[in-house]
Amino acid sequence: MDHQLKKELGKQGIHVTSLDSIYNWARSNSMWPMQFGLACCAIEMIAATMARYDLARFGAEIFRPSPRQSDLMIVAGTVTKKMAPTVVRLYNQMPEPKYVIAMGACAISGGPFRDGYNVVKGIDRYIPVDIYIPGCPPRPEALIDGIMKLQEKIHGQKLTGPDRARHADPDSPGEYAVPGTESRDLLPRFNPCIWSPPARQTDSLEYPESKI
Amino acid sequence: MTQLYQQPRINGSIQPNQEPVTDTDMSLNGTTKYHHETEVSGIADPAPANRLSSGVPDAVPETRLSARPTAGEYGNTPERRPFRLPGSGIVQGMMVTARNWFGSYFDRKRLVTVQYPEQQIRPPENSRSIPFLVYDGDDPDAGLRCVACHTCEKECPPQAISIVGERDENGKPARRPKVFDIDISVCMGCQICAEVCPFDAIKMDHYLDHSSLENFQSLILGKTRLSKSNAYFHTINSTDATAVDARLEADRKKKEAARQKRAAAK
Amino acid sequence: MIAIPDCSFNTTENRDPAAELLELSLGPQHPSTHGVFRMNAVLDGETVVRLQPVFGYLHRNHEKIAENVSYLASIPYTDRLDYLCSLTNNWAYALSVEKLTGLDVPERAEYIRIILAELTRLQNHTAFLGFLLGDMGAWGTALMYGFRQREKVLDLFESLTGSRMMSNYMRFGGCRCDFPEGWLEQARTVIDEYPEFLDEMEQLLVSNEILISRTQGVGAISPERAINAGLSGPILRATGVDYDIRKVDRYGIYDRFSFRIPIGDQGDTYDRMMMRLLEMRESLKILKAAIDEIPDGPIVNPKAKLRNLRPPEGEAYGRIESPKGELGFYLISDKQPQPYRFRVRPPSLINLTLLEEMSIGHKIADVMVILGSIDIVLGEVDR
Amino acid sequence: MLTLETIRDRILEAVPDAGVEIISNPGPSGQDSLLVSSGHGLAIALFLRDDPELRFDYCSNVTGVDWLDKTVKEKVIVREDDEDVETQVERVVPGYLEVVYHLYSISKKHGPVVLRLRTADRNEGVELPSLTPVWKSAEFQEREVLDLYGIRFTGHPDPTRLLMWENFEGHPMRKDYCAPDDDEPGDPITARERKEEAS
Repeated sequence: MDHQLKKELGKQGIHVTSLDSIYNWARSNSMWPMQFGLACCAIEMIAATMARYDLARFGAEIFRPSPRQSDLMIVAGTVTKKMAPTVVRLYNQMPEPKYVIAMGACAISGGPFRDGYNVVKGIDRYIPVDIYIPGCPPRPEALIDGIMKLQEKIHGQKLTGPDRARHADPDSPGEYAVPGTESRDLLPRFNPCIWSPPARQTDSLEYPESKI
Repeated sequence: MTQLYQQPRINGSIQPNQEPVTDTDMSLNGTTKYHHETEVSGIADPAPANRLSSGVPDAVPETRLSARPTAGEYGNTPERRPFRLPGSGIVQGMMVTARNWFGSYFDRKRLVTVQYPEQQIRPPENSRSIPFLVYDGDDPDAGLRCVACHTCEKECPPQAISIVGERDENGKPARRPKVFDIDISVCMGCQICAEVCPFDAIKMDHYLDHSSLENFQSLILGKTRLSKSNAYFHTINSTDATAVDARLEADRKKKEAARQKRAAAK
Repeated sequence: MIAIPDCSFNTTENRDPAAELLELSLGPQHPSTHGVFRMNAVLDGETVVRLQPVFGYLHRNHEKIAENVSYLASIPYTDRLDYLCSLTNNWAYALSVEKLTGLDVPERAEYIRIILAELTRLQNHTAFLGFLLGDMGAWGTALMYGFRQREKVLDLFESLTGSRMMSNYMRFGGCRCDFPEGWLEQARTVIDEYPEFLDEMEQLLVSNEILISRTQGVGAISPERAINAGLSGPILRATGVDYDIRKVDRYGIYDRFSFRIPIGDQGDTYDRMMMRLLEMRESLKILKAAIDEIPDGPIVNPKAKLRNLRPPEGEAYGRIESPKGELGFYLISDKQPQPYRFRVRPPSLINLTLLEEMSIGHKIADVMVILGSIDIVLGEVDR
Repeated sequence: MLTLETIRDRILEAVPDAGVEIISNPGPSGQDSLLVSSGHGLAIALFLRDDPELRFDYCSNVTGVDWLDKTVKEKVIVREDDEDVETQVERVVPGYLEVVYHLYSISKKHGPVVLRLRTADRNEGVELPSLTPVWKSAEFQEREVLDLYGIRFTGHPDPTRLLMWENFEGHPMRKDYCAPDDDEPGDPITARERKEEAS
C-alpha cells in the first residue's frame, strides 16, 4: 500500500498499518539497555539517564542489571582482552531482538588505548554493532542521538523478505563464538563471520562522504 | 542472635554552621592566610638533597573534625539524646523527595531537563569535541591555513591524524596538505593538536552528531569534511577567533614590512 | 521495628563446620561493582567467609602507553585514570613532572589549580553519595539529586577546560588557559548554592534509620590496620588517623587556607560516608577563600616547555590528596622525550587491600555497601 | 631532620653486615634512595617500620623498574708490545630488575624514603623477598610487579598474576616486550599505514 493512499485513508478516519510497523514501533520505544558500564563512557551514560538529559523520554530509562531482561547493549568503554569473552557471553545471553551500541572511541576501535597489549581494537570484531558513537567520551546528547538513530533503524527493519532484519532470519546466529584468552592474545583475533579487515583502498585516499 | 533496633548514634543532620568547639585555626602562623616571601611558591621540593623532607613542622595544628559528633555535643549519649520516633529519619528523607517532586512542577531550580533534540544547550565557547581545519575566504581548498608541517601529527597522543603534504611539479613541498585525515573513531578530543599548531590552522569543533551505522569509512574524516570556514569558527568561538584573526593580521603586517624593507635595501 | 543482625561474630571460627560453602563470583558485570570489578566470594549461607578480588578487566596499559609517548601526550591519558576526577589526576602528574624538572608555578595558576581540585572533590563526593545509596538499594533518588548538582560543576569545567570530564587542563608549570569571562561569578553562584544541596542531602541520608543500620558497624577497620594496608584518603581518616596530604605535604598553596580535616572514630561504612559529606563543606570553605583572593598574573611559567620536554636525568615521586586518596606519580627520566618509567600510585587499588578483611563475617549484601564506601573507579584500579 | 646517611648508619647498626648503599638522584627532586641487599631486605624493612625514631609505618608506592643491558664504552690501557696503549673497549653492563618502595611515616609525618631492591639479572623467575609481611599495602602492588615484570616475591601470601589472565605468558611492562601484533595488514584505520601507502 503506498504512502499517499495511507494518508488519504487516514484523513477519512481509517488507519492502516502493517504488522511490521506496529512491531517496530513497539520495540523502538521500549528499548531496555543493559546496566553495563565498562569505563569512562559509562559515567556519561549514567548522566544521560539522569535529570538533565532524561533518557526516559525515549523509553530507554530502565537499565536492567541482567542481560536476560534487556535488549540493548551499550558497550560504554574500553573492552580489554580479559573482558571481551565476558562481553560476548553477555551478548549471547540477551534475548532476540537485540541491538548493540558501541559508545565512544574505545568501543569502536580501541580509541586512544588501541596501542595497548590488552585492548581489543573494536568490539565489532566479536559482536555485530548497530550504531557507532564516536567521541571520548561522547556527550550525553550524542548517546541520545545514537539511540534515536537506532530507533530510526528499527523503524526501517522488515520482518519478512530477503532483506529482513537479522533477528527475523532463522539462519542467522543469535549467539556468537566466545573468544578464548590464550597465552598471549585473544584467539581468534576477530570473528570472521561478522568482521573482516576492510579492503585496502588503493585508488583514492579521500574517503567518501558519510552514507548516513 | 539479633539485637533489637539499634538507636542511631547520630541524631538529625549536622547543622552546616554548627561546628565542634575544637575548631582551631589551621594555618601556620595563626592568621587565616599568609603570603610567601618569594613571588612564586616553590613546587620543587624545597628540602635539600639527602634530607628527609619532614612534611609538617612541630607545631602541627589540630585538624580534627569528627564525622561522628562527640558524646554530649549533639546529645549523643543515651541519657542526653532527645526522644526520636523510630522511623522519623525516613520521614524526614521522604520530605526531601516530596519537596523535589512538587518542586519539579514550578521551581525553576528543580526543572533541569533539557528537551534534547528539540531544545539544545548552547555549548560554551571553549567546548570541544573533534578538530576541524580552518580556511580563510570562500575556497575550502585554497584558503586552508594548514601548511602540512606535521606538528599535530607528531604530537597527537593516539596518532589519529595522518597528513601527506602536497608536492608541486618539481617535487618540492607545496606547503599544502594533500591528505589530511582524522580518524574520529580514535580521536580523543584532547585538543593538543589545536594547542601545538603554530599556524592556528586546526581548531576544536563544538559537539556534533557523528554517530554512524558503519565503522570505517564514515568515521575517517578527510580534508573536505574537516574544512570549515573562519566565519564558522567565529560563530562557535568568537573570542578565540577574534584573537586569532588579530594575531594573523599582525603577523601578516610584520612580514609585509620586512618584505618592503628588504625590497628597499635592494 | 527494624532488626539488624548481630555482627559480633566477625571470625570464621564459629561457623558450622558441616555446612557447605558456596562459591560465588560477583562481576565483572554486576550492577553494584562500579564497573568491571570482580570478586570471588566464598559464602557460608549468606555470610562471607572469604573474598578474593579479581582485577584486570579494565587494564588498558596506561603505563606502557605513557612510556612510549611524550610527557605532554600523557596528560590526556591521565584524565582517563580516575575518570570522575580528571583534574586532580592532571595536577598529580603535573606536580610530579614539575618535581622532576624543578619548575615553579605562578601564583595565579596555583589558585586555579586549587579551585579546580576542590571543585573536583565536590563533584566526586556528590556522585559518590549517589552511587553508595544505589548500592544500598535506593537506586535513583540520591544518584539523581547528586547528578543534578554535579552537572552544575561539570558546566563550570566545560566552560573552562572545554570538556565535561576529560579536562586535559593542567600543564607543566601552570595551566592551559585562563578563566573565560564571567567564570568566577558563575563558580561563586554554584558554590553559594552548594550548602543548600548538602543540607538537603544530609536530611535525606544522615538520619535515615535504614541507612544507619546498613552502615554503622559494617566493615569497620582499626587505624593500625588501615595504615599498614596503605589506605589513604577519606577511608584512612574514617578510622581516626589524622593524615591529609594537603596538610602534610602542603603542596600547591594549601597552607594559605584555613580548613579542617574530618576524622572518624569507628572506621566503618558510616564514617566513610560522613567523611565525604564533611569534606565537601571544608572544600567549600577553601573554594570561597580562593575565589576571593585569586591574584592576577601569568598562568604559566614562561620557562615551561610544552613540546619536546626532556627533563634532566633523575626520578621524582609526587603525590597529592585526590578525592579517592593518595594519588602519586613516580617518574624516571633518562633525558629522553618519553619517561623511562611512568608509574601511577592508584589510591583505588590500594584501598581495596582490606576489602576482604572488611567483608568477612558480614552478609553478602553488605559487601556491596562496603565496596561502595571505598569509592573505587576501575580506570584507576586496573589502569 | 634525619638525613639518609644517618638512616643508613642506623640500619647498619641494627642489622649488621646488611648491604646498604645510597643511590643519589641527579635530578632536581633530590629524592635519593637506599639500595638494600635482597638478603637483608625483610630485616631492614622491619627495622624501618619499628624503629621508634623512624617509624616508616606507611608503604605508599611499590613499583618495578626494568633496566636493560647497557653497553658502556670505556677507555682501557692495554699493554701491547711493552707499550701502554689506550684503546676503547665496549663492555656490556648486565641489566637488572628493580623494585622501588616509597615509605612514609604517618605517626612522624615524614618521608619519603625510597628503598630499592635489585635482582641479579633479567631472567625468567628472578626472586626478591616480599615485604608484604611488613606492609600489607605491598600485597597487590607486588602482585602487579610479578605480573608485569616477572619478579617472584618469596614469602608473598598469594603470588599470582594481578592484572593479566592466568595463562598469559610474558611480562608486558618489560622494556623488550613485544605486543602481539594484531593490526591486520590492510587495516585502513591505522593512520601510519595509510600514510605509508600515500608516500
